[in-house]
Amino acid sequence: MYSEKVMDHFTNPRNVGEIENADGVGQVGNPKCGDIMKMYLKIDNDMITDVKFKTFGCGSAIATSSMATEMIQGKTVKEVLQLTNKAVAEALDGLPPVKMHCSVLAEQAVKAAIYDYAQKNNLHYEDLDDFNPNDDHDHHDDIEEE
Amino acid sequence: MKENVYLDYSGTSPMKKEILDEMLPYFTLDYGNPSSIHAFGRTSKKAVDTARDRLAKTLNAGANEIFFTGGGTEADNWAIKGVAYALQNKGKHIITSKIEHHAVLHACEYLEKQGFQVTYLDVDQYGLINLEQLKQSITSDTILITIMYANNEIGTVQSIKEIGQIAKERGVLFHTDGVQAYGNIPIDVQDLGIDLMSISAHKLYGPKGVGALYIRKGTKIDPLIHGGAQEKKRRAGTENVPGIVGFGKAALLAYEGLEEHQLTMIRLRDKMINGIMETIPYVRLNGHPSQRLPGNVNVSIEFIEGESLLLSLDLVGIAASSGSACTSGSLDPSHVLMNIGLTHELAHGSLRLSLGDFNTEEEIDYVLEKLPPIVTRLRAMSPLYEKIKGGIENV
Amino acid sequence: MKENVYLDYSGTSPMKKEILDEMLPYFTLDYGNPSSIHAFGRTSKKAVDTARDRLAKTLNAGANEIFFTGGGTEADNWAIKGVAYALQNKGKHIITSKIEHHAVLHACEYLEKQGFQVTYLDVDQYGLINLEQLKQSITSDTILITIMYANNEIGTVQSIKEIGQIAKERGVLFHTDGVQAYGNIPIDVQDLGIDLMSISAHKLYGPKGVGALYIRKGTKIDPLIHGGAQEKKRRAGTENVPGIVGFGKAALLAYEGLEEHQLTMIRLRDKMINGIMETIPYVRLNGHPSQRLPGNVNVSIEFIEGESLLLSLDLVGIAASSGSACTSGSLDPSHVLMNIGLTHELAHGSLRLSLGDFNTEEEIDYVLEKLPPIVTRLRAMSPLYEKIKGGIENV
Ligand SMILES: Cc1ncc(COP(=O)(O)O)c(C=O)c1O
Ligand SMILES: Cc1ncc(COP(=O)(O)O)c(C=O)c1O
Ligand code: FES
Ligand code: FES
Repeated sequence: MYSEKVMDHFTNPRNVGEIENADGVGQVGNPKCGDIMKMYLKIDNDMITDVKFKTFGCGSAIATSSMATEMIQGKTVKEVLQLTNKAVAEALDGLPPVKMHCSVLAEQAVKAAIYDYAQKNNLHYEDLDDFNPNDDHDHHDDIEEE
Repeated sequence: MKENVYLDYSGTSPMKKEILDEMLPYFTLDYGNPSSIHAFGRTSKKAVDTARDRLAKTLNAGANEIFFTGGGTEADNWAIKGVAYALQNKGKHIITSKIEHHAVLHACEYLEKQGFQVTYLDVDQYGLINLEQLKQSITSDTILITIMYANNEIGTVQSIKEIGQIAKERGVLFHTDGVQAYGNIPIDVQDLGIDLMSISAHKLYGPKGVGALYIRKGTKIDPLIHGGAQEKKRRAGTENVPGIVGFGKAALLAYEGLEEHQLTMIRLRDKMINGIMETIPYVRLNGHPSQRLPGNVNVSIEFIEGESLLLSLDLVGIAASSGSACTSGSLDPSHVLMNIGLTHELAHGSLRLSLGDFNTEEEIDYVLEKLPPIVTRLRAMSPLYEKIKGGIENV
Repeated sequence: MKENVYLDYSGTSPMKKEILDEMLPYFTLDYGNPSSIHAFGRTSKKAVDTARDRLAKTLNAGANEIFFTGGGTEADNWAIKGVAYALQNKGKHIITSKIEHHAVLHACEYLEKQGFQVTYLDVDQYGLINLEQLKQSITSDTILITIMYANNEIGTVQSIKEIGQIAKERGVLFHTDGVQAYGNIPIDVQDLGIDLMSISAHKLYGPKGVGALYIRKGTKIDPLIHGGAQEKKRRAGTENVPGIVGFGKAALLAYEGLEEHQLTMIRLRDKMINGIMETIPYVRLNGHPSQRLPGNVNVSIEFIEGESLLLSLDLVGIAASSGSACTSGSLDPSHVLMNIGLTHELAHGSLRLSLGDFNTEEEIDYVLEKLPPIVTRLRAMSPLYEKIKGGIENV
């Protein structure tokens, strides 16, 4: 069902935990399956210097959170905002079609954490103009039929 | 080394060797079509008849009241749609419960689209229907009550005899989905007032793809599958002879050994339940404490999610199941768990360990050793647990 | 000593050992439910997927267009009722032929009771439908054409490609009952324009109780059996994993060896037909002389009755079949034989010898040795023969 990479990130998730006095914290819930992901960011000079997550969700949700934290570590906020759920899924050698929506959680959690950071520091990122952390992140298109 | 502890007997069971052995000749040697009049055909016909007799005996039914199908799902569909269409001129109302298997629920929903009315009875926190609500739901238009015997997820066993009595008093047919009950509980269709009952071989160490519908003599029912004259023209299609032979043997073994089976299951089940309750905090038992299937354990482990739990158990060789949305393909958590009043999160964190004849004390011990650290690890990752404990405990 | 010459392959076939061997592990070792996410479940799922791929390849179809069922009869019922209910708002007219298998005919008759209209096309003396009549029967209300690929009694193979073309031109779905054709004829659903096709494993040395429906991508069809999410939510019920595995292997073997199979069948078949024609007077061949199944022999032996003939053959170890009423459970002789224009008496005297991969030249010789004296003996008893011959010949 899951690729070896998914199972690896599920059994040995990277960056689990929380950051005290994080610069940005984002929590999103998946309205489709009721799962929850929380992302903590330490941001220095517009750069992600530390990241931790907590996830209540399936194997795919845990693996995508873990992979997402690895992918954003050391990147600039602008770069991180380009991260898509598809890129995370690809980095995991793919997800079963019914599990693509789980990867949306990871993308949204990262964005929510940066949104929080921007709010606290009065910053503006164009890539977040359409982002509402309280949206139900319902990405119908991400579930491939058949 | 990876253990292999199978705890998903309610999902399906391994076949017992004696059962397979009884089937084997019918694949390559006695392969005739029971409808053929030559010797090959007669041998097959006899084998099917023997199986039919065996099933009938276990239910206190007549052999002419047993009809073989391609599984429990087909039997459920047949019972419900077959009675609905046969009696549509008498009435178009059906009563069922909210915690039925999807085979029943989706058949009912389909009938709603075709102009039938369906009442879905509530259940209490244990999964039991309310007999008063049942009585009040019956109208002059009601043609069928279909309430499952024992629930596949939480193991709750309904008060079947009382339901049978109500149905009889009001002149309404009573079908029960007995797929989980059959082989685990003594069932007397006369005593219980059951008019139709679905059963399936692969839940009692028989083969997959074979089921049966008990139909009380004189019951009006349309076929679901039309065609040849098999099964007294009620269910067409070349008989799955080896499968039916296996089902017959499975029925025989299950009811010969029923008492011992029940005692062993209850002992192992209670050991598992008590062990989990004692070693893991924030756990609740789902289903009825006593009116439940002998081999059913269903617990909600708070703050963690079922699929992660199953994957983790799988990695240490334990095969289990869950009512979490994440395992279901559908994205909604189990309708059974939601209808007994669990929150989304509790339904997500449910774990079903269903026991069977090959399980041992040692296997229960193994689970009780492996489960707690897995729960601790997953809770450490959970943002929900964090809130409760106010921090991460070291793992 | 009694020989065992099985000549009822169209009724059902013995399983080949390689096929059974491939199934065996899935009974007692790899017994998981394909819907389960643990290792047992994944192993089963993979096995089912492999079988699906194998079937798809033989038909030039996509794996996502193959749906497993509990047999050919279920597949026929599903195709016809499923399309009828899904498209009932578009139209309520179905076209079929008078010589379909009962699985198709009785499904159609049932739909007539539910308010659908069905046209039953005539066939000519060989069992072929008239393509002009088909065209003229299509109205704006027509939603489905269901014409069998090859007839199970007389072996006649319809002009499927032409039917597919007509259906396509007129925007009507085309289902074909391919139960007898599959495994005996090359079938390319793309080339032939088939939208739905029923097949069954036990006709090609696979297990009984497993079939499949090919459904062209995008085709609207309601489920016949509702319930769990199996088969992409189109056909519910725990998959018959060993059966499906066996079907996959059977498909693979049949199409790997198709050319040789056909050549051998045709050689044996023609030897049988010619042998009978040469040694027994008053015999006619039923079905099309060339457009027929490679293994099908169907003759009417005048002045005798099928059941007596079958019983006599059975006593010398030959297993055959007949379209006689006396063998059918109903009291009417074969609707197929009546519809190609046979008299009651000729239909009664029909003998089907259907050949398969285990038959040998010697077995054909054995039949050709045993059949004539049996026919002579039965004719000697027949008042019909008496009239013709003006007396009884000594046997
Ligand atoms: C209560 C109940 N009903 C019906 C079914 C369906 O039976 P089958 O798997 O034979 O289709 C099952 C098992 O899957 C079940 O547990
Ligand atoms: C042409 C035809 N259609 C349908 C069927 C039914 O298939 P099954 O026996 O798998 O139900 C048969 C064989 O019995 C057949 O010959
Ligand atoms: S997060 Fe629930 S299905 Fe993946
Ligand atoms: S004479 Fe007996 S059934 Fe035909």
